Amino acid sequence: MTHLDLLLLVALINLPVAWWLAGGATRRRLLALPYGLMLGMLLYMDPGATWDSGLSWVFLGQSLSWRLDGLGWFFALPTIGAALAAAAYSSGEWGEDFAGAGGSMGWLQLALAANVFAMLVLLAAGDLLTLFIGWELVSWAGLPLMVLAGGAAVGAGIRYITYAMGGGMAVLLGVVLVYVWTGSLVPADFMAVLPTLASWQVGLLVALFFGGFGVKMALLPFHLWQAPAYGLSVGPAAAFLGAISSRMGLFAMALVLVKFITLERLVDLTVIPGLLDSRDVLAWVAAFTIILPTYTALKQNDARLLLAWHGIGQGGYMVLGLVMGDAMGSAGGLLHVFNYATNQAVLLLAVFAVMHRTGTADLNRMGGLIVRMPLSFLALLIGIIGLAGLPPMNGFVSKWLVYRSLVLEGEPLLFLAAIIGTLGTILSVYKLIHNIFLGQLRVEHEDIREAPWSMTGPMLVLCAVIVVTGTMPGLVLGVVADAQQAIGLAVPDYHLGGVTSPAGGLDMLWLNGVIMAGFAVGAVLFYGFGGRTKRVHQLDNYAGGHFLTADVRYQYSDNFYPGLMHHIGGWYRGSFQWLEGALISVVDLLATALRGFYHQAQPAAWVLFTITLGFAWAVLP
Amino acid sequence: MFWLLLGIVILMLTSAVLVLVLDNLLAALAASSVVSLALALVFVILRAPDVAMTEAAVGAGLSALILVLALRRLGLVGVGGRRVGEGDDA
Amino acid sequence: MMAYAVALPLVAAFLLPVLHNASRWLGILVGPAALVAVLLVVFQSWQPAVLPFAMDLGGFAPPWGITFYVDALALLFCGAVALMTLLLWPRDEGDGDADALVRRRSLTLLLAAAAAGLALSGDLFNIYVFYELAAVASYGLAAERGTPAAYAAAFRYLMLSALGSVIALAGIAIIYFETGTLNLAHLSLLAGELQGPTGMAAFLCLLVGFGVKAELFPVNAWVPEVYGVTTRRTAGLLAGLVSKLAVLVLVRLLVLVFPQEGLRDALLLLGVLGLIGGELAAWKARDMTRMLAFSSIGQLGLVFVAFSLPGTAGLVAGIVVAVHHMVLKPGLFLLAGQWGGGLRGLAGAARRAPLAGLLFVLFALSLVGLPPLPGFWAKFLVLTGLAGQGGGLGWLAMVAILVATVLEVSYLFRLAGRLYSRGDDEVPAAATGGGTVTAGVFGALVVAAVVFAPALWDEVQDMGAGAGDAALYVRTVGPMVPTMISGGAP
Amino acid sequence: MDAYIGPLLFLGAAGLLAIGVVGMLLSNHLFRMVLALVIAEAGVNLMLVLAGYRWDAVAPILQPGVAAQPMVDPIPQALVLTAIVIGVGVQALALTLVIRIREAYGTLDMAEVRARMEVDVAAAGGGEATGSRERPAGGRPLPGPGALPEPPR
Amino acid sequence: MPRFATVLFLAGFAFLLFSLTLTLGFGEPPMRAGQGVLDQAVAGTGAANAVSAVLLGFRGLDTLGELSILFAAATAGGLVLGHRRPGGDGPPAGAILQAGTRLLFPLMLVVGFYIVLHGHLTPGGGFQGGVILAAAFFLPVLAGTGAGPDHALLRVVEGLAGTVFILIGLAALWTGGVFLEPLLVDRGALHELFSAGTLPLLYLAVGLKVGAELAGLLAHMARAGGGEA
Repeated sequence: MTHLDLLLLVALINLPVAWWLAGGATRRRLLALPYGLMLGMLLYMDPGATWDSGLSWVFLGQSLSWRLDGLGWFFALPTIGAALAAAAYSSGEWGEDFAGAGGSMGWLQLALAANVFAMLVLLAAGDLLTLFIGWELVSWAGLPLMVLAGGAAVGAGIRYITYAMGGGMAVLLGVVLVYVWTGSLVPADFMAVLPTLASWQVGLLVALFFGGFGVKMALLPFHLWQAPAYGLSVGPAAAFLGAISSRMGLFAMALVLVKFITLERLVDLTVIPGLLDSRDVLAWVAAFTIILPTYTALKQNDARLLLAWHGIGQGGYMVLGLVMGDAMGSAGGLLHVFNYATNQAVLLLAVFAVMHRTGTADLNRMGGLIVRMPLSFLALLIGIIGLAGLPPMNGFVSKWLVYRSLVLEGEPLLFLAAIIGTLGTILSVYKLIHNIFLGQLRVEHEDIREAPWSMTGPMLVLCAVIVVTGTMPGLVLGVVADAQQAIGLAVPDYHLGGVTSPAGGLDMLWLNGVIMAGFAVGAVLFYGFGGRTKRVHQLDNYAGGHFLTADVRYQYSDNFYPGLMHHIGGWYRGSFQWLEGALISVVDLLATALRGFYHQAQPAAWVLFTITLGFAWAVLP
Repeated sequence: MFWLLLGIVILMLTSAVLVLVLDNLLAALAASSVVSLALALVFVILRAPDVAMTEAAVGAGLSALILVLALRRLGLVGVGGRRVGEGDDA
Repeated sequence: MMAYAVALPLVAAFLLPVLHNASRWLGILVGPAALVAVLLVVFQSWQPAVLPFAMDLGGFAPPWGITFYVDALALLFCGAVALMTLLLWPRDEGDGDADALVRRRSLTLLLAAAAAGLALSGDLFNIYVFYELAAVASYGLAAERGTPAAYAAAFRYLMLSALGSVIALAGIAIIYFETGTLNLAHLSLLAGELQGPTGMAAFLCLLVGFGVKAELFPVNAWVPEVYGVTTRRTAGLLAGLVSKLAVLVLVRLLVLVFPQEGLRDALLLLGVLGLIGGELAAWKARDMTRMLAFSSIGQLGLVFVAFSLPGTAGLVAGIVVAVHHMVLKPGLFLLAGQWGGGLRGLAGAARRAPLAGLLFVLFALSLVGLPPLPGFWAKFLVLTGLAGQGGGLGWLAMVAILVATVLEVSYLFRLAGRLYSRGDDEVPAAATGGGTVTAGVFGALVVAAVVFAPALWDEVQDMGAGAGDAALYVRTVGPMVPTMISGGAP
Repeated sequence: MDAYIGPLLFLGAAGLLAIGVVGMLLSNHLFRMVLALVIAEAGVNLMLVLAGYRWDAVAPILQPGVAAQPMVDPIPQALVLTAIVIGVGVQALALTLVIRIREAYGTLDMAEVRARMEVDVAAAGGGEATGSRERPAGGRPLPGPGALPEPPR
Repeated sequence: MPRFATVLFLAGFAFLLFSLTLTLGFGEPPMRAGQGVLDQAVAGTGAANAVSAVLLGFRGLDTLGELSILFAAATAGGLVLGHRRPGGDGPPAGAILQAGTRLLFPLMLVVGFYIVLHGHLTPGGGFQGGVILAAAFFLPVLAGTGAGPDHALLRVVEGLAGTVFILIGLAALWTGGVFLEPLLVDRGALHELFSAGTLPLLYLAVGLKVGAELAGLLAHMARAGGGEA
């Protein structure tokens, strides 16, 4: 019974335990406990070491084994952390209300536990077969978490699983091809043979694995499923899914493309001679994944979907950083996994807290909640700063590393794309916080209270994590360095406050100090020298000299950013929706034709047709 | 021998075609009995008396009996062989 | 001893009407008792030390008499026949027609006997006879509901199948012309004489003929019609069991008598077409029964693809795929029988019957191939085999399997989503019970396959190796008289 | 002319088979389809018997007091006997079905029977009548843009 | 268009099948199994008729299967047509026909049994005789004189006859042989009625079963459905 076995065992036992705990109102308070235990066990294990599992057997001529290395450890941390936050969030009032409204807490917690278990199985994969097993488990475990909400979420979930299985089948084909071409699925064995494969073979493998894992990451053009699937789920589930679920794709990419196939091999695969190699293709897919979904998010009017669309865009930064492959870029890409997980978890938890109180996530039906839900506002504020990648939060560090890498590697166009994406992020998260918390309070929200501690607690803890890791990124960079080493990448020269490099480093301790000092000076100036504030009732305000009564609401959210939308509106033609629709129509057409085959007047004629063709084939040379 | 067989085969095939084209189902049925009988003759020539006997008894006899009974059930022929049903082939 | 596997269900079928008149309980018990006895015989014969062995029925040495060839594969299918028939034993539909029930049970027993015969027989014409017995019994069972549509579907099925049988018999005639023998082992020795176009044509005749019952594309148009009108138990029996035995016969022929590369390609092509065609049609199906029927066509396509792989790997993959489908499809049909009705009426059905809903999800997941479940290993074996074989057709087949899986997920979980949706509009007919319990047994089999996977894997590998060894077959059935092989009339 | 006996008989067998098949496939009349099936079976039976024929042989029955002679192959003859009886069984069963179809649908026209059957099967499945090109129940598996609720404005 | 395609394919099929058969050697069969059967027929089964020897000895299982198929067809036919009490059907027959029927019945019975029991010696056997037996029992129905064969009796006969066939086969198994092995082959001289061991017994079972089966089928066909479509 090794440490890894113990961890997996706890995760497995947690399935029935979570089900049982979810059953009673008092028991529910303990829901977070198993995840706390798992987190403790994980922290006890050194990320720099490789933790083998005692489980391993040979089946179908394949040896199945599990081991957790630095990379897996690094992804396991936000996985368990997000589950912990989600479980804690749902353990109090939220859970009671959910159960009271006819939702099944048992299924929710069971699905959450199953997700954590499946992800740990995936992260501890020791060979390609166990990788695929874990991959499929993760894919399927996500489904119940998505469809729990019922209604439209079911449609979204089925759409998700169709996409996911498409990706899974690509991965399966890749695994099978690796096995057939190299004779083994054990990394040590097939990595020795991979360099001898022909270019087309490696190219096919790269396409299959990148495409397959990319579906989970919702990379373009496979991104349509993700936002509704994550966004329409119930609160804690959405937070967990949004924070970490699709990052499993990045883990698998890091493992297979970076470690097994290696980036050098990717560079060798020329797509357009002299212009484009396969790594560039990957990078550009990532860049477009940053831009398009981010601007789609800008258009959303549902807070959940807005955040979920951002999740897709942020995944692009991770892939972009990873495929850059240098010490800073890959560190940035991986670090962004952790940072983004904290940001997204906070954001979704806050949004669902608001939704819990107001009953809506529609950005056009809220406003001015800052006075009613100040803690949620604070959490959301910290979250959006992190998501937008602005100092002093942790999102800035990882994005800075990616930008830096793009500049240093001489990719100005990609850099530009990343900047454009960040711009869109800033615009849309402002829309988010403005429409929910700023402006005029709506009459129906007059009596709103702050969310209970069971919900704000996890949010605030995560906020603390964001601030702390934003100020002292070295805490996480150490683990990132272990992950980088595990997949054979260079490690940046890091310290507690950031990184140092000849081309210019980053020290968040210093930067945040300056920012805080700036704020302090500003506050002193404002409050000390004539800062005049007058507190008025929220319904009593002016806009542009025009007095607004309660029935004429101060809302311009219906048509947010009209000028910008006017300029980029032409791009929202839904061409990917059209592509998906066209594909479905083709299948539909074929299926209709096939149904015609099974509805014919004289099916026996096919016996004749077949045997005649067969005779002709046999007799005629 | 060849000419005999030729005659039988021609008879057999003609009757078989008649089974398909005759409007009157009872006549078609009779034609199918002729096919069976001709086939039985071929079997005799091929030194298969057992088969010939069975083909005659089963093909021309029993099978025809079953078919007639079925026709009667279907109301396509009266007891006396008179057609009472509506049209046959569509 | 193995003759009991055929003889006991036959005796039971013959005596069932008589005994039913004599004593009600005797009439109820005789069928299951015979099947249980067959199971016992199979278990008793399952001794790796003596397998495989051959039996010369009537005491005449091959190739003069009829031979039963008993290897692990045949025993597996014999056992499966008895077990499946027991599980899917015709129930009293509550229409009070005791006579019809006795007849349905008789026919089911005859079907079981024929299926066992198909698994065991080593004689081409004897296989044809058992195939016809299975066919006639299934015509009757297809019409068992007694609805007008059932009669029409049964008649159309009969015509299609009878045409197939005629073609198959022509194939047997051609083979007899060429070789003068019907014994499979003897034919295996004479396989060289069947290498030419005549032999190919003969095999294609048999393929098309037996393919009707094996749901081979494109001679399977009866499937949605018949499964749509019979009881779900019969549908499960036909889809799960009888189709596999027809496949088994074709595989035996392929291994022993027709090792030509081209024929495997033909099988592969038809399998791929069936796979894609079935899944596409299922995607578009409007009610659960016919969705399962089309899905069954697709799965049989996969079985054909698997068996078209050369060597032991293909046999192993084929056996796994076939047995997997054999367990799943009846279970799914039972659930469909439980719920009945079109997709629209199924809203919320699983909420009212949680166990049935769970079983459906389990079966669906295994069918799709979620890793620890046996469906994944089956697909993995087929895919590795195809990838190893390569070739344009192989790649096509691989892509087809993967696309078909995505389609499968799409329609199965569309249905699952419907089952678990909050049903509001209409309440489907009350659950008839019984079906779920039996389906539960199939579900337990699936779970057991996961738990005992390594042991089963060893067994299946031996089974595939044994079944793929033509020389072993000939050696076991033999010794042939030398002149029989060099042949020639005096 | 003896050299042509073989081809002639093969022609007879293939002809019967072909005529039978054409009747099964092209006739729309259920009863005639059964008749055609009988003919097709007869053709194959003839083919089987041909497989055992020997020029120089007698029927495979030992006559008392007659010296042993070459005999024709008895196996195909036995097979044909079996096949004939099987054929009768199938034929009788087919006719019972025809009778019932006639009673139920009042017609023996295949096209009509099929149309009626499809409606019945669809009804038994709980679906609506087929033949139209409507969408499958439950909507498309992948919900299009319209299936997801538009975020409320 | 499909009709045209069908005709086209049919022409192709017929042509290909015919050209294929031309490559087969007509008149000179390899007789790889056939010769051995001829050589062993007498010693192995005691039957003078080699076809009967094959049917009941060498390929007894085929015959059993065939009986089962008939049984299946009759059962399925019964299932389809249902169990209905016969109503008065058809006009009553004239006196001459009735008298003829009474006269013919025993005659056909005798002929039928003769053919059944001499199957191992002369052409004919269980099937051909069975057909005649069926016709004999069915005659009253045709003539409209009576209710025809008793269904319950037919069921008993067909059930027991089939069972007897199998039991004779199993008897060999229990006496140390294999399933369906001919027994007591050496009793009686060739060409005599009481020869060939259990073979005539098997033929009797076959004949009874075929007769009962077919009579049942015919009766069903004649009666069920009530005549008024």
